[in-house]
Amino acid sequence: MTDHYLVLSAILFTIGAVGVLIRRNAIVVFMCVELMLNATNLAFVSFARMHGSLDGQIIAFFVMVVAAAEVVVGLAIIMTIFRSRKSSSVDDANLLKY
Amino acid sequence: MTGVVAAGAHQTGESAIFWVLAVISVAAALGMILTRKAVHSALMLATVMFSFAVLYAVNEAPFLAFVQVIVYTGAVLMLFLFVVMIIGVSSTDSLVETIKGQRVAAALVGIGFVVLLLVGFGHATLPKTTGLKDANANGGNVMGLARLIFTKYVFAFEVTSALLITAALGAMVLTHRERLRPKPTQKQLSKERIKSDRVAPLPPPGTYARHNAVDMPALLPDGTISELSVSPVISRRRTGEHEDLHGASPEVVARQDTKTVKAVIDKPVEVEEEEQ
Amino acid sequence: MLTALIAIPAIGALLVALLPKGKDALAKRAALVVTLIVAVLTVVMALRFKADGPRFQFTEKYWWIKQFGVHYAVGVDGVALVLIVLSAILVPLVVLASWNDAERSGGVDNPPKRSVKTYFALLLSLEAMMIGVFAATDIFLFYVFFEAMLFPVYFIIGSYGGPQRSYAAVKFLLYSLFGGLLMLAAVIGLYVVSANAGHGTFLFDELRNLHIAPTTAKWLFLGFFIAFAIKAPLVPFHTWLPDAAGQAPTGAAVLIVGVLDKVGTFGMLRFCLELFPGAAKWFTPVVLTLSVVGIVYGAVLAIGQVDIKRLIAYTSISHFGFITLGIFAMTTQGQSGATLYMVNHGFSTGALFLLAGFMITRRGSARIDAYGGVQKVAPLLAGTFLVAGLSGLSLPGLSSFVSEFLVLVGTFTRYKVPAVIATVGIILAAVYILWMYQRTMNGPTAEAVKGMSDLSKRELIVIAPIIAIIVALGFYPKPVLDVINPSVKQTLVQVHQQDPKPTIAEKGSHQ
Amino acid sequence: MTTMNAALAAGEVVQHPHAATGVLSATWLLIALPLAGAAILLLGGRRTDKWGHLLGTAMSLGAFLVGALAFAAMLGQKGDDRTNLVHLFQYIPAGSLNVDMNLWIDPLSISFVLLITGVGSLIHIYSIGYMAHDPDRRRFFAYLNLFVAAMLLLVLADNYIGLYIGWEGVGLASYLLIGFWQYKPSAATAAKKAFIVNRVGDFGLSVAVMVMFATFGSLSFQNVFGHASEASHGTVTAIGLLLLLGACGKSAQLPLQSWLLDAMEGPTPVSALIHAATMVTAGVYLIVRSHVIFELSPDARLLVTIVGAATLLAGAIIGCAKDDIKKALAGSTMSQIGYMVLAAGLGRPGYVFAIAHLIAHGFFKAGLFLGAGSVMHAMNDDVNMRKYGGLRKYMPITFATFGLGYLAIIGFPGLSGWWTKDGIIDAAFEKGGTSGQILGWLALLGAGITAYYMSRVMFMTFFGEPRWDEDVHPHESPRVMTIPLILLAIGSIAGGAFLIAGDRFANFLAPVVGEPEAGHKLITPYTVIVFALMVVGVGLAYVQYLRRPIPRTAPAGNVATTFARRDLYGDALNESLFMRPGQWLTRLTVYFDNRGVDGLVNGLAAFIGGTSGRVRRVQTGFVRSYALSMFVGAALVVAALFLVRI
Repeated sequence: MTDHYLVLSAILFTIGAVGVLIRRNAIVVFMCVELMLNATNLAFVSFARMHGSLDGQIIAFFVMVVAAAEVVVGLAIIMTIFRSRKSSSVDDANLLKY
Repeated sequence: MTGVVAAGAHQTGESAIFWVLAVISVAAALGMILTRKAVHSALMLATVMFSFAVLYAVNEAPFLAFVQVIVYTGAVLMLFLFVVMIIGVSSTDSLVETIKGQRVAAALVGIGFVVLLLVGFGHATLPKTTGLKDANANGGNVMGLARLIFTKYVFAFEVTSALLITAALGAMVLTHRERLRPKPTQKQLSKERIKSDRVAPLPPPGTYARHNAVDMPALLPDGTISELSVSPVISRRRTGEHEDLHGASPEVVARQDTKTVKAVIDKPVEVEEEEQ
Repeated sequence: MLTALIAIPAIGALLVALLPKGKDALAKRAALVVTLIVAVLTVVMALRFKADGPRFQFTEKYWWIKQFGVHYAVGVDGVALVLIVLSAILVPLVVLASWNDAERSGGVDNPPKRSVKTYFALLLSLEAMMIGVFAATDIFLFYVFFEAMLFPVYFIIGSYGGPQRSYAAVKFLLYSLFGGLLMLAAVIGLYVVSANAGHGTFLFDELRNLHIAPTTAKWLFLGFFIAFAIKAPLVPFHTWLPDAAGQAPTGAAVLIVGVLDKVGTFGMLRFCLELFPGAAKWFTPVVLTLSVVGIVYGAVLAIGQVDIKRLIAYTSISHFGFITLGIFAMTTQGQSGATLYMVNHGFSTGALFLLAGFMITRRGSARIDAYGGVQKVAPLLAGTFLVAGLSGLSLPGLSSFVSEFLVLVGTFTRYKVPAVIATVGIILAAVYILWMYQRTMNGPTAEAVKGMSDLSKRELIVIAPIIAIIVALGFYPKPVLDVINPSVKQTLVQVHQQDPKPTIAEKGSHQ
Repeated sequence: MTTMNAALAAGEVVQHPHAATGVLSATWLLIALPLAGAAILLLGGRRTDKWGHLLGTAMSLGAFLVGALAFAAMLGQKGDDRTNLVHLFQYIPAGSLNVDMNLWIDPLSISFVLLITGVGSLIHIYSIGYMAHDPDRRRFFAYLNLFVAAMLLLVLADNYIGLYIGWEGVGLASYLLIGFWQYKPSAATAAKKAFIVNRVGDFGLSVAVMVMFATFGSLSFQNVFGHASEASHGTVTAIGLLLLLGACGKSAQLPLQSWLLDAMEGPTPVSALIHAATMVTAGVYLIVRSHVIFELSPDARLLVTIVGAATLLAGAIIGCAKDDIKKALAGSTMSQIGYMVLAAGLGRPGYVFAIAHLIAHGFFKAGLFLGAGSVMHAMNDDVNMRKYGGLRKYMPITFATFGLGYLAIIGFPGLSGWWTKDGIIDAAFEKGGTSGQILGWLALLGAGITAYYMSRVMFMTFFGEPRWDEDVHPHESPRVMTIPLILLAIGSIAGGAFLIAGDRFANFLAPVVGEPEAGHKLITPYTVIVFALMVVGVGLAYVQYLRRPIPRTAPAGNVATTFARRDLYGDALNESLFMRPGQWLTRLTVYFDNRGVDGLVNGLAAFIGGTSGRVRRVQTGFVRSYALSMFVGAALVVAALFLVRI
């Protein structure tokens, strides 16, 4: 049964990744990143159950904390960029190039 | 809580929950990346997260299930929604892809990746699920986790707290705007007002317009819009909904408005002369 | 002792760099004092060196990276000793000579403000590395110094050089890094070979006795040799030198050509020959050809130059041809001569660069046709320039002659034709030096140089010791040769070569 | 067989030196004194301006004194013991090569020492007056002292390296002195040319030294000459030819003659000392010193005689056409040295005459040059003889001494030139065979031409009507200049007789070049012919330059005159054969280096730069494309993991 969770996790992870690639709104991109993190968390949790050890859950817990921190900083950055560039599209922030 | 844990024991019950939630979460995830509006995406993400919370519970992780609901759905998603509101709740992505071949490539790589992972799972020899009964035995799941966090992972835990504080500080620093001039006093403001061309209060949004939504600019006497009447944040959104709003600075906008009004005021005089 | 010699300038460099802004005069004085201390210590060391003692003296050995068998190991033999002495003597003079160069660098019209103390700090760090590279007896340590040396030079050229400084600096750096990369590969290869033989090490003394398969040895030799050939520089890897020397500030040009390039020839003598005797012999025809080509080619190019500094740089290419010729002739005379040549060339070309620099500072142009009749207005400048130039064309009685003669004689005993072609170089040397001298110093005094002042006291103090050394070594090279000879003998033993016997003696032995 | 005999013959004269004692061991002072003088004057700078010339002269005279004492000491030794060695210090120790700085004092070198210091001192004294008004007189004396020191080292060295040092040292002094008035471009060019042409000769000497070391394992005269007979014939010939090349450069022999005429740009005392009396004869010294080598190689010797004969004619022809008094004398110098080289190439009988002629020539040619300097002094430094004339009344002492030198050089019976030159001509005929005949007749012809061109100089300068420029007021030179002239004139009269009569010089030189053959006749049929030719030459000059008025500007001559005036097209040849192609080659090489070698390097750099310029377009700045590549990368890593696992 547990491997089903892994498959679900893989699918959601990939959906998240594809979302990062195709969406231009920075906020949505962030949401996709969150989705990917959640997908891995699911995998961790099911592995924890599979191995009968709580370490997986601990990791998932830490991932959540780090994700929260990341979201805070990331959204702040989005805000700053929006303030100066009046846009939340990741394609508009493309000055760092050749 | 015991009920949820017990649900793990019943294979059929669990698989039922799984299949329902799996379908929901995959659909929501797809919806999230496919809807044009950020708000909708956020709602879809909330769906996924709720489903995950349930799945955690099913996976003998009740603590995580609650954390998921509280932290993710409660805090993180709310944060997202706040930002979405600031940036424009109704803003939508354009469907035209600017980078050539990005979507196709993304889709292909995505499918390939999934296939790879699935093939990998298929070939992997996974151990038989042992369940967490033993691990949760001594005081339950929360106690088990706490024991680990405050012993084995205490260093990581401390570092994480440092990370959180830093992140909070970082967010403040990033969003903070330095006040370069002292805050104008009431007196100064009124003097400014008298000196400017517009002594009267700013037109509220929606004046003479069909709606009175905040993002609906007021109309000037000649029928053109007054950008001044809309919050600069709104007028700056590049969403394409308001073609008239250019996001110019308040000073420019004010000058433009004044010009228009003056032109209108001057015009009737000519008309009167004609009538005479 | 050696560690102190490396550490003192390094610490000095740090101190000078850490001085507060605006203390330029102090920075200069501090640099001078440090270099003088090093010079005195070096001379003391040279006097305590026993020519008939063990090959490496003043040795020190500590573990550095034990896992890879890397030691901090230093020590000098005769060859390294004379080169260290050369560096230690040249650096204080260079410091004194470039007393006002840092402020002036970057062209006459619009001098950019450059940090004075950084310049002197870079010079000091360069000195530390130069002494280190000659003293290192661990190949890895040698490599580290060899590469690290590039950076002070890069910054000196790039920040304080002439109008084309960044081009010259980048070219210098890229050329050298390319060579260094090949050498790194060879160094690692050497380690692997030694590790396969049972004991991975970078120590020169242990690697000397290593048996390396001929094919491997050839590849490793090439790795080292190309790095050194770029450094030296040998035709056709020479094109960085005219640019670098032409654009570098005078003091740096002296050190680049006078000392830095000697690392190349020193490396060939110490590492290429002794670590890979068989491969060295196998490659000898190629190296000799390149050397002879370099001698003639460099000389012809020098004749055709219109820029004084470039001209001197090309003469050096010609001279480096002589040095490599001597090294690969594999005779006592050739190698002793080549080593002595390294020292002499350092002094005579150094003097030429310094004097050319003094002249260019006055006139603001490095073009030969911007001068004329300088002798009339600045006889001391002209006179010392002539002495340095004559040493450059190997006039007997001046130092270069002894070395050039030894190289030629040593080469001739084994390789007749290259030696004879190389001798043509002495005619060309006369042409390029004297023609340049005629165009700059002789003839009616050009309008632009009418007000040129003669050498100042500071400049005189810089140039007088070098001229004295040039003359002294020209008439009495024995002390230096006595130090060099035992080391060279060891080298020849290592490559299993013996001097050819005189033909009449040979005939006698047949009968 | 010939080689064997020659080797045996050579074996007889190998010198075995012994350590010098007494005065002879102090001969290092010979070199040290003038060297110290040069050093003091050069380093002392302007402070020594006041007494610099006196110091220089004193040092030269001091060296002469030491030389004379050494000579006296040597006369006190037995004939075979006259080869002394003074060990100074070890110069170059390198493996089997060990060069010592030793002085080799034997009759040959002491003869040179006396000539150099004697004539040198006279010229120092003369220069005090001649250079009185030059602001750089001190420097001039410094260079002269440097020259004397280098020249003494050249003749005193006991090995080829020491000789080479002196050899180049005199070249340096010559360079400095020719270019003494360096602000004249012509002088600077002439100085450079002299040095470079000499370097071509030095090339020969250098290679000769290398061959010697490779062959004998040593460079000292003792070892080289002692083992010369053991070397193969080809080696010895090679050494001989290379030494000849060196000699040609220094002694302005064909084909390296072109620098000497230009060298006249230097001050006249320089022309007298360096380019007439001493330095240019170093080539003759080299050949005579290395006679052991040349005796082993008839081929080399033959070439020496050919070079000598060709040069003596070429120099004489050039001398006929020059209106510049110094260049005419320079042509004459070439020609006379040609005689010496010819004599040196003739072998045993010739050596003595070569050196004797060299010494005699040193006196009379120095006298002639100094006389010419005196005349120039009077004529406001004009060198054009066409603007001279009738000077004998105004400058009686100069006229008398110049006249004696003139008579000596044309071989007037009884004067020194007659003794020595006729000896050379005799020796040429005595060589026998066709070559001897040809050489003899060429030498005879040369003697006739010598009489002609020297008479021309004499007549144009001292006889006839004055053709002076307007502001010229000729006057006799001061005593400090005339006394050296008189002393040199005495040498020109008596030198030859003193040396040759009674085989005095031949006996003196015997330890070096071998015993003279008995029965050398003073008067031979050839002597008569020489005298007749001399009379013809003088007569011809008389008819052309005394009977007819001399135009002040040179008339356009016929082809032959132009040929001679243009130095037999020697410069033109050099220019078209070496200079122009050299310039082209230089330009081509510079172009090749800039565009070819450096172009390759820069091209590589440009290629890399261009490629990265194109590759960098990948960096679009769109985060999403970077994310895509990351994703692809991740997928690839996963795939790779699977590939490894499965």
